Amino acid sequence: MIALLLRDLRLAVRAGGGFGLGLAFFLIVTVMVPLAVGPQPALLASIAPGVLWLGALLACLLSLDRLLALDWEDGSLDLLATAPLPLEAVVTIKALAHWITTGLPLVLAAPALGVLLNLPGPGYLWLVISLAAGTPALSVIGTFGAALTVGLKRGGLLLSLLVLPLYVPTLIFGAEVARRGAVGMDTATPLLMLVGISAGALALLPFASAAVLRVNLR
Amino acid sequence: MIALLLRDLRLAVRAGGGFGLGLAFFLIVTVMVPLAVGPQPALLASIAPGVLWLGALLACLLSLDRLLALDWEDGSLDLLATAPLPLEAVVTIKALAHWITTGLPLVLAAPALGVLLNLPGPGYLWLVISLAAGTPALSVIGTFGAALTVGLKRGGLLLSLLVLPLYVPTLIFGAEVARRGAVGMDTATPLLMLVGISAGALALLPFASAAVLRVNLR
Amino acid sequence: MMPDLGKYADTVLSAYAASILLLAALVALSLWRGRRLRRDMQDMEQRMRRDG
Amino acid sequence: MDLTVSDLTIARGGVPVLAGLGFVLEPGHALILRGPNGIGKTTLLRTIAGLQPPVSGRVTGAEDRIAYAAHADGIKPTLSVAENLRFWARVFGAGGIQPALEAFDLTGLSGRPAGSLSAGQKRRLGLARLLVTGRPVWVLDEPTVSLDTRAVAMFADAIRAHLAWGGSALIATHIDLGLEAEVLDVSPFRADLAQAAGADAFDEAFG
Amino acid sequence: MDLTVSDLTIARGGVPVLAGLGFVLEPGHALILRGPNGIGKTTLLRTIAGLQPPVSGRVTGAEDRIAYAAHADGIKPTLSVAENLRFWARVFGAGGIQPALEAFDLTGLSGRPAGSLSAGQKRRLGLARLLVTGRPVWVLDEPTVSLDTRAVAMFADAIRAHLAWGGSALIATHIDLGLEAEVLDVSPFRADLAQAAGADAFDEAFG
Amino acid sequence: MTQPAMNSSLWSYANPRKFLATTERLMPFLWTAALICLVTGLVWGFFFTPDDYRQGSTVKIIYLHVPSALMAINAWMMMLVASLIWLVRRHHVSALAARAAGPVGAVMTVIALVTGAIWGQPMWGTWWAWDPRLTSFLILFLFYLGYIALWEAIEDPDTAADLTGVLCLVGSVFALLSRYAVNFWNQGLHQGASLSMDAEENVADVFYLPLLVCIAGFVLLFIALVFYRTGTEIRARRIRALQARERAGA
Ligand code: HEM
Ligand SMILES: Nc1ncnc2c1ncn2[C@@H]1O[C@H](COP(=O)(O)OP(=O)(O)OP(=O)(O)O)[C@@H](O)[C@H]1O
Ligand SMILES: Nc1ncnc2c1ncn2[C@@H]1O[C@H](COP(=O)(O)OP(=O)(O)OP(=O)(O)O)[C@@H](O)[C@H]1O
Ligand SMILES: [Mg+2]
Ligand SMILES: [Mg+2]
Repeated sequence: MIALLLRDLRLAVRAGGGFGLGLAFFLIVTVMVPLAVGPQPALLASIAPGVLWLGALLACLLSLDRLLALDWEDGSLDLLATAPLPLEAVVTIKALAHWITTGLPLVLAAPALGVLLNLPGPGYLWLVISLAAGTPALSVIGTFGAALTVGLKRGGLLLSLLVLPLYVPTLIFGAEVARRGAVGMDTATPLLMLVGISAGALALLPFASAAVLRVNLR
Repeated sequence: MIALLLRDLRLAVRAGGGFGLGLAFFLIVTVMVPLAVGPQPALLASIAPGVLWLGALLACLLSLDRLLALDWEDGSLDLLATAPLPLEAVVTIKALAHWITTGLPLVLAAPALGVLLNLPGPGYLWLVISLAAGTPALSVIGTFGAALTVGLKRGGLLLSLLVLPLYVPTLIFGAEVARRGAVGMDTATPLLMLVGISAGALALLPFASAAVLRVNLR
Repeated sequence: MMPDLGKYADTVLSAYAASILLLAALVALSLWRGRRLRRDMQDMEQRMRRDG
Repeated sequence: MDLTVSDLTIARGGVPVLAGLGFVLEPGHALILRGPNGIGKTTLLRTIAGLQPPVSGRVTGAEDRIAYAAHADGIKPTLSVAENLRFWARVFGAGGIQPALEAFDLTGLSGRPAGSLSAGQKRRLGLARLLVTGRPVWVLDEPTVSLDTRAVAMFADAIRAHLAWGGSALIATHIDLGLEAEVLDVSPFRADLAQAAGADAFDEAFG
Repeated sequence: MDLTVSDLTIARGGVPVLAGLGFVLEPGHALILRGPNGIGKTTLLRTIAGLQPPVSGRVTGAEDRIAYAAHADGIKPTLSVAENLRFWARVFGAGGIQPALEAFDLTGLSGRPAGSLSAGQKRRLGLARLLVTGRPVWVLDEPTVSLDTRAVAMFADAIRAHLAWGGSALIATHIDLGLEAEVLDVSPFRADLAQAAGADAFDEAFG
Repeated sequence: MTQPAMNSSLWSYANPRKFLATTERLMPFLWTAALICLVTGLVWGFFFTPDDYRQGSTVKIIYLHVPSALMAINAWMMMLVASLIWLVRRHHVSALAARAAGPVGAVMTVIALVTGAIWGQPMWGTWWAWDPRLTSFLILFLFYLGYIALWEAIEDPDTAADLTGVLCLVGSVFALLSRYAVNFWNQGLHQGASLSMDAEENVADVFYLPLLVCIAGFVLLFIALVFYRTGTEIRARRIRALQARERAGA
């Protein structure tokens, strides 16, 4: 299991900076929003938490399609399926590796990008907290989507189509925590829901992912 | 040439609805913005043109990574390079096929999604015009990015990183046309620039793409 | 015969038109595909029987 | 423990391809599968490896004892040869990679990224993986593709050593491996479609 | 028109692999390249096909006359066999696909999506592509991988017909194709790295 | 080849042949009943009900809006049940019924959305507002789209049935979650519903009875469509199997 995690992390680092790229995408989306909607500071401040959350979500999404597809194409998945590792563990490790290479850097970088969008003062802390609580759910749900579409050529777009509606609750509660935090409102309820979603997804979805993957390997 | 175009279109249709999926992604991004930034109609109306342009851009971007990569992986690109077709024609056709399957549906669907974001009345016409003028540039620039990253595993994210800055001028002028149109301002200057960018990209970039592709095939 | 729909005539009529159009399209598409496949299957089964 | 296949019917894409196939593979023995292109050898091997369920019939003695090597080798081009091997060694919890590297003359290449190997070198790496699994039953699909004569000999030596150790091997191939092994031609087991209509549970209803 | 290769030095990943290689391939003749794994056969064929530039030396008579078939066949899994072939026929502006289908016994499979073919059937499709190119010089990299004996015979027939028509073929392979053709072992041309230091233009500066 | 023991139970209708034979007999009645209910309800509602004192004639939209909204949700429920039956008992007809219901549910969702949007224009002054109810319907539509797209994208029918089944399951959980999330997200800004008609207050018998007939019509139409389309899907699979056999025999 640790071997698989280490290999995935090493691959992410080797393959042209898996760490850097999710981040770079996040950065660029954040930069493009003012270009697209115009530079008024008040407007930007009011949409900042939402945009940052959306950027993080899209950055996660964009790296999903290679999460399992590369292993599928070169036959590694077939070999892993016959190895002495339960497939549930494989998908969990994959999700973990995805979180470490994508989610974690986003959490750490979000405050810096908040500056670009005039995020109000108290918003920074809550933004980081909400991302830290929410991004694991994004990775786990994304792994499920990747497992669903792994055998399909051009699965990338189908993957987004399937995964995005599944991301809705996480996005709503996550952005709500960040937004409420930014204007100093109470954040307890949405944060609780967010943590609940993450915990639930972590506990249950790997089984669905493994089942779906087994079907796809047939 | 026509054979290649037809093949690419057929592949897009066969492979699980190449037409529908870019569109679906556009739809979903548009839906997620209010979920992230909150439902206030006035706020949404003011960011609507920018968000729609950004959504269209991301939808284009997401389908780029398979534009040349699939042909590379299965060896078709090697074979096409030795075929009696200039590589410049190949990349132009590829860009055209990408536009027909992604850009065109976006142009047609944008007004419907404008409704979701409370786009002001006169904005619809200008949104469609700006997208029609700008999406060809997105496809051509995207093809250049795809040619640059074609040999690389995990090229998807690197591709976004390279292409997004190249998209900046198109996005700025495109969103500006849509925004000005929405509030009834004069749109002549940015529209001219936008058309200029599209025409310039169409005329020159295929040569750069072909050159880059030739290097990558070595 | 037509009831007086007042100033909302456009609204109500377009709602009815859109819905009925959508329903009709759904039914027509279903019937079209159904008919075609029914014919295809009969052809196919007959051919299989003939060829053994 | 024997690998026993009895009265196996397998299907690909919903169509039965082989039916009524059975054999026993004892430890220390190798069995070579032959048959024309498209008869169903790959499908059979995938079924035995547990990657797809059989339509009917049983495979026993396969559970967690199989090392499967398909057309694709599961090699990561950005990892070095040694890193690739070490990964599989750790997944299977087996020992060191040095013997495997030596058996396929990869020691000199061990630091090279696997993506820069030639077709035959890649294949050798794929075969070396078998040695680090520690699994007793090797299930191999056209293992000698792209190998030169020297490498084919290395492969034959590896198989012989594996058999001597008490392992067994099931190999689908079209060419001569220079191994003294039983040969099973699967052509006679081609599924008779008229008769095998019952293969698809759905189709059954249409008798 | 002959395909002439003279004093060719080729490199892979910046390292010269073969040096001083030369031969002439006349119409109506076939040349078989042999050599151990990793010697540089694939690199040589890619150079001749014009996909990568040689370090030094010349290749003449190749421009727009070559049909190249590599390990990967450029087959689209979602298109049918006939659609795949027809596409290449139209790209090369050649005639119908029927003769190609027949030569490799693909007529029965022509409506099948290419993704559902077995390894050998796919390979046959890849080879059938050569026939629709109408190009005189075939450059083939291990063409008979995964083929059964019957298919290898079909391939040999196709080659013979091609040669009889005045075409020529350059084939890298490890196994016996049953063709009466000249054989060139490339092993003696392995680049001597100490001497070939000048090969890399950058290296040269360090004299 | 069906076991005789099964014949008496409901499960025997999971046999494709039997299903086809039974629905074949049932279809004319279903179509007629659906048509009668729909025409009666809509004509009654459109021509013979009074206008609402506040909403004017727009209230007539309710005869399309509410039944389609109901069916949009119920179709998903039916797909969920059918998917579960497939995953647990592996009856092919059940999986195909789920597949057949997908597009029908999607169209129902679209009708609810479109009639709602058209209704919203005079009532709320906007085509669209991010009201929780509307938003959750939009998300439901996305789930339908994904579900249909996944069915279309997969070649092998059993694989497709398995994968879409699991998606339907997981999707249902997340659709429910979204529903609560959306309620939470747009609580304070709830601007639309206050303008809409309050059920207890306004839905008098004059509106209620034709509405019931319309709902019955939509339910019957849904059943008829799903039965018919399931039959079509069964034939499509049958043709696939025959073609495969023919090819393999050739
Ligand atoms: C796109 C917009 C809309 C959507 C998606 C939508 C969706 C729904 C849904 C899901 C129901 C629940 C059905 C039930 O549980 O009985 C419903 C009922 C209803 N809607 Fe809408 N609606 C929309 C717009 C409107 C508008 C603009 C109005 C009127 C001003 C309206 C009036 C009603 C009424 C009167 C009911 C039934 C009574 C009730 O359950 O309270 N809706 N709609
Ligand atoms: N996805 C699929 N859908 C339908 N049929 C398929 C699919 N994949 C393979 N087949 C068919 O199943 C049969 C068995 O294929 P299989 O790959 O097992 O053959 P094989 O014996 O390994 O052949 P080869 O020697 O060419 O590798 C072939 O006739 C093939 O055309
Ligand atoms: N991308 C690369 N970077 C560096 N070296 C490479 C790269 N690709 C191949 N090589 C090396 O170049 C040499 C020639 O490779 P080539 O593929 O031409 O060999 P080959 O003769 O075709 O071998 P085989 O019979 O195994 O196919 C090999 O030693 C290989 O390791
Ligand atoms: Mg095979
Ligand atoms: Mg080679």
